[in-house]
Amino acid sequence: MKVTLEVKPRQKPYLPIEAEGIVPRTFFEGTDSLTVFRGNKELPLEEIFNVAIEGEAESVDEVEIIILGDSSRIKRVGEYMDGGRIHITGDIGMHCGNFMSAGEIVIDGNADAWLGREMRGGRIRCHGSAGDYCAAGYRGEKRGMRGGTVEVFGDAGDFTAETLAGGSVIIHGNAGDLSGVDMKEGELTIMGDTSRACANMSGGMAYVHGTVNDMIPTFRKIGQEKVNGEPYTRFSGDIANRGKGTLFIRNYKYLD
Amino acid sequence: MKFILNTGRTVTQGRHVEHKYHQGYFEETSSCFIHPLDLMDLDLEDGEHVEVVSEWGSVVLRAVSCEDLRKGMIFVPLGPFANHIIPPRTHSTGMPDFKNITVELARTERERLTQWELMEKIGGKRYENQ
Amino acid sequence: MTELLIRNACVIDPLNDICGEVMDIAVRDGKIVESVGSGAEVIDAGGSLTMPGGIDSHTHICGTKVNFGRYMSPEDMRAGRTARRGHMHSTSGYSVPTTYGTSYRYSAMGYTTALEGAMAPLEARHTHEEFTHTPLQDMMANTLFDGNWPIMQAIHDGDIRRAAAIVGWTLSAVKGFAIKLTNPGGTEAWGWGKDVASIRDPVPHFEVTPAEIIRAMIEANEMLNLPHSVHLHCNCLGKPGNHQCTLETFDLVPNANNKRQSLYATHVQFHSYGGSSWRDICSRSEEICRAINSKPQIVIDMGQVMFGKTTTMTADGPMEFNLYRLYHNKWSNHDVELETGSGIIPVYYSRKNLVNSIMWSIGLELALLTDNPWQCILSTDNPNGAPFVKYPEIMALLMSKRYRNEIFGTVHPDTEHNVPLAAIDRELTWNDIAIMTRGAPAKALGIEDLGKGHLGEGADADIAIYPININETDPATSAEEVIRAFGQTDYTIKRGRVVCRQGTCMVDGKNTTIWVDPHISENYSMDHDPEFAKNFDRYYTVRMSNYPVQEEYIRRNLCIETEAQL
Amino acid sequence: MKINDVVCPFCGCLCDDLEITVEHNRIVAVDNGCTLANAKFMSKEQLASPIRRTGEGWENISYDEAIQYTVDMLLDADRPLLYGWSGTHGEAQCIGVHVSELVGGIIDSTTSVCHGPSILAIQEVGHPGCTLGRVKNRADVVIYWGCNPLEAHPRHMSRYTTYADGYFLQNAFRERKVIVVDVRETETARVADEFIRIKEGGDYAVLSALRAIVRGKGDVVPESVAGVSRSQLERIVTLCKDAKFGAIFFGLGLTMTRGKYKNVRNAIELVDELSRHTKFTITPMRGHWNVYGSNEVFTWMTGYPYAIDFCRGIAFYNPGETSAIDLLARKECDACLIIGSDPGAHFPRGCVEHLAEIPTVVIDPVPTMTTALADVQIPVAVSGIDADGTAYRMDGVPIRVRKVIEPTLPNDREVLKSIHAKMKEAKGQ
Repeated sequence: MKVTLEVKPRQKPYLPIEAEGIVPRTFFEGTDSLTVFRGNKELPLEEIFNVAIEGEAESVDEVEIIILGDSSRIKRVGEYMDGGRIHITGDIGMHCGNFMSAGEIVIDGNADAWLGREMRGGRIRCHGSAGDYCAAGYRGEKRGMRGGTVEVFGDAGDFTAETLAGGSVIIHGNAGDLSGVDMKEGELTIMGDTSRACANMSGGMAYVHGTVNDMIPTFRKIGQEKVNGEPYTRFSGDIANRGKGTLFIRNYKYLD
Repeated sequence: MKFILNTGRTVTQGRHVEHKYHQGYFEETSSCFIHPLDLMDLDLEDGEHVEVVSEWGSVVLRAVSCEDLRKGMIFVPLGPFANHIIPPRTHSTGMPDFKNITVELARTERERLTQWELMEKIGGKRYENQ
Repeated sequence: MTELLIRNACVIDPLNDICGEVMDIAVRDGKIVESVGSGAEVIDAGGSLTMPGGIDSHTHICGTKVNFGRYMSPEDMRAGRTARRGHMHSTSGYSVPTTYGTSYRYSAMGYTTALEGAMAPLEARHTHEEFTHTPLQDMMANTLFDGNWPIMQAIHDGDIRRAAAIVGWTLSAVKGFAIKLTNPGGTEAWGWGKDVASIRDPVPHFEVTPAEIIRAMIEANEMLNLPHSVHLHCNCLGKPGNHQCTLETFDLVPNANNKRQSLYATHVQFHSYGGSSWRDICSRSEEICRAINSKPQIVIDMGQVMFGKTTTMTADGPMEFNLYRLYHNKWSNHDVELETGSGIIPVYYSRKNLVNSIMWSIGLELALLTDNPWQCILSTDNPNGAPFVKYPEIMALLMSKRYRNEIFGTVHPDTEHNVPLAAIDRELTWNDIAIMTRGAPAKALGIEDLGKGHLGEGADADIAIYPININETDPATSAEEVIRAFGQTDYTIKRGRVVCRQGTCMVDGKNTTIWVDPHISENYSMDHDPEFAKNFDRYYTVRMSNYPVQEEYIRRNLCIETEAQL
Repeated sequence: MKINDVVCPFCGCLCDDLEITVEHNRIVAVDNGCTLANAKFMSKEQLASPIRRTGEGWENISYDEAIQYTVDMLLDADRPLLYGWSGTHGEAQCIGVHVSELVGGIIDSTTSVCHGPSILAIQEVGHPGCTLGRVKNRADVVIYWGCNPLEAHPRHMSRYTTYADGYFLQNAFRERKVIVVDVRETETARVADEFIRIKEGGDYAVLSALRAIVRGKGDVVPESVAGVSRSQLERIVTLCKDAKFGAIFFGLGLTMTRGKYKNVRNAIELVDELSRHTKFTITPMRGHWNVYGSNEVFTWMTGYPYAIDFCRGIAFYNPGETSAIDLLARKECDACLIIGSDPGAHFPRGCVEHLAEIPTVVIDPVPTMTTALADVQIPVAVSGIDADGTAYRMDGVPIRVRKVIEPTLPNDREVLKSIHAKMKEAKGQ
């Protein structure tokens, strides 16, 4: 089954649309009355999107949703997704793939903040850049993302993989400040630069293939090790937090 | 020249917070406190005007010599002047960067706008029936 | 004049010795009356179980500490969210719901009166503000005196009358209901990061012992003629081996009042541990209950623990810090100058954990081994042992040995070696449950004469009608039925109005705050005591004139005026 | 007439020992207050009537018209923002929550540009705190971190810390060590026993280093951290560990700089660590007199302290998304009611530009910078001067602010009540 949702122009284009109903299961199970919210107004899906559904599906995994047009202010797409595929051809709004447990989301453009928040499984690939709190947790929760993979081909914002507790996060570009902050388990890989990586981490593993600026001063230097033949410094910490995380860093600078 | 901008409360700003159309409020919130050595480097006298430029815009302020500051840092009291150039970005925390912002400073002959002129520049309308 | 007639109610009203009689209840202008006219609104109870409105005599639902529990727990708020509908405001939260959430959920369970377990006098205004927004229950506030400087000073000087006078002044100033002691002396020691180790361990600097504080407050309580007794959270909460401290404390209690107990010991489950460490902790409920059974001057509440997520909050600051070091989750602490402390941490009670399983068992044992149900009130010390929404499950556990065994089979396998629960066959009756949730709390709090906790003529028409027929349901074999019925009334009636119907609240509601105002002679009035006033303005950060809670905070209130022997 | 023990409605200290002299229903003198209190009590510049912006300027309108405008504006909006609240009393804040819930809007207080980050931190790790009297009577070490009380909370040091004698410190100034941590050498820094000057943006690193040293792992810490030598950090840790009672007060120097709430979290975790050795507490220096009240009220009514989104009926909370700055900067709201605050002066230009574009109503006694951006302003009595109500001090102590003169204008709760009533009527309830 192929579901094509084309975003229509809106009178107030900046007002976000909350569309947690846009997940493959909704269309697999069939719906006549799917609604989305523009602020406090509940609207039929068709008021925001041109909707086209082709073909049938035997399982949720056979459903593909394609989002066309300006979806940069459409929030919560793919929330609780448990199978199938969502392909976003442009940018996507906040909270894409919240709590996702299976399936795949592909974003051709940029993703706004909280991409893959508290994700449990499945895979998100963002070909543009991701906003703050990519693959992170929620306010007050000790554990954030617990499984699955988030891969960002551009840059990621601040607090990337905050409270990461499982799964893997790969940022091909640079990550913002405090990436991997308070992480507990799981694996974070940053191909570019970041700052203050893995502050207060208690466990897990992180690789920074570029430079960490303003390196947190409370990581213990274990020594030089080769990663893919290149020299890296291995750290353990965060000592301030009785942490036992491991950090491999190509280059780093302290704020001294 | 590059500087680090911090904003914050001052007692004078606080005293005028209920009197925003007063000259005192204007004078305090359009002040740019700066280390005397930096003033010299900028070829400025105490009380002359500087243009402060951030990634978000620029504003003309009055330079005030102040030795509390480290060289390379300026301080502007909380108010519409500082906010004219503070980026509205919050890093998704809800709180903008009111402190620790990189700016460029240069001497200028231009006059300061008033706080009302700043508001009118963005579509506001001053209230004058005082 | 509004009239209501409830027909065919199967009434259990222990204070009036009514047990399962099918009868009509007449209500006029919010009170139970002999009969009403033919124009009265009629509710046909159809033989359903009908009881006085439930009374929770120890719960934490309003005030600084509770609100801090909410404030620090957005994750808790993600559960229990409902939208505004009809007369109901939106709600959030599971273990520390919003005030409306608390009020609606209690009301749905037939509860119409609640006592907030701990109010710091300095922050009393906050508690009263939240009372205003807990519209469907009448409220009272236990007022904390565990670390009160002028009182400790007076006790140290041997002047119990002065201590009583200060209590009286404070209760009346902050619109409090009763004397609460939380880890007496320990909260002051916590001001230096310390605790007291036993009831004989002197409080730093003040040189009084917890035992002296407890005895003096019991005496002061009677001097003031307060409706309720001293309400005590014993020292050494949650420590293995603390049953010794609890028994020693019980031994301090004289039989000082012929109308009610002299001491109300709260959440005794947390104070009934044997052993010397977390490795060998065990239940000492039998010894504790033996003491209770021989001391009619003591009433307790269970402090039952139920498995799952909750938030612990107490004025016992040092205890919460120890708990934090155990759990390593978040920890809040709030010391209140000259008065008391408090701490909050979220916890998860797991049935896979031996200690938690033992705690679960002890609470039930206390209720089952206390011979006289009037001496043991049902509680979880909400939300410390569990959120109050678990009460129906507790009732089922107490009423059905079969259900108890079923759950016992799911707890940590070593539990049975450490607790006597498996050997206890007692199953509580409908009447026992009514006593533990209505009659006993009303009597213990001393509010039965105000018309609370019973359905006699002149009583407040606070009534709960549960969708269950007790003649057709055997609770020993129908735990599910019991849980369902006690979980949601058909009708909850408050002051003669239906406030909640099958879980939906029908009115905005306006509650009453019950407080005490002991009349004290001029000689003992703190308002005219220069020493008291001087020290007040010197050591508090709020002026004495700004301390009392103003009339505005208790718009609808019921003041119990007492004549103090002072 | 002299009125004693008056409560000051300016900053989070809520000093309650002011003496106000009133003659002919005007305040003529303020004693015991700081310069900020004087300015507030002596202010005489309230608007006399509601005003509405016209093409050319402003016109006076009636309260009924102004309230009707507000009701229509809120009901027409898809995503209205109700912002401010710190400058009004708790009873008005309660009605504000009801209004937000009824209209399906977002309610946020000035917390989001004050100690919002502190709340986010507390939500992660909790908050070991106390009332200010606990500090006054006991603290022998006081640390001011990223705050400047002499300018922002002028009587804080004399009422609660440095100069305040307490039960266990009969000569506070001598017996108490005061440490100031800041990027500027402020007035406050100059009266401290020890001043730690850190590089901008270095707070987090310094806090981490202190935690490691407290844990006895100082060996990992580099010689210099954000401009502070390891030896100075070690000296501070020794001072703290030797304290009988230590109290940290922190300000916007932690919440507004990079890292935001994670700085505060780190400070709290430092206190947790120190609590294993001695008694330590930490307290945010809250700015607005009743900003903490807005958090308290919102929390018991909605479950969350600020930035609460009711658009979907249930309460949703996510500062960074549902907070006023983000909503305005991203143009995610389409109407705004502002009460008890002045975002026109205190928000970045990128936010107030949107305020100028959408319908905006201000409820405030005096003309402010926000007035210039509003369509309608409704003047009200000043809480603490001609209106009474509940406020929460920076440490959570609730105090009732007084009415010292008779009002000539309605107060906040009365105006909000009318708005709420009219709105219910319009919704057929």
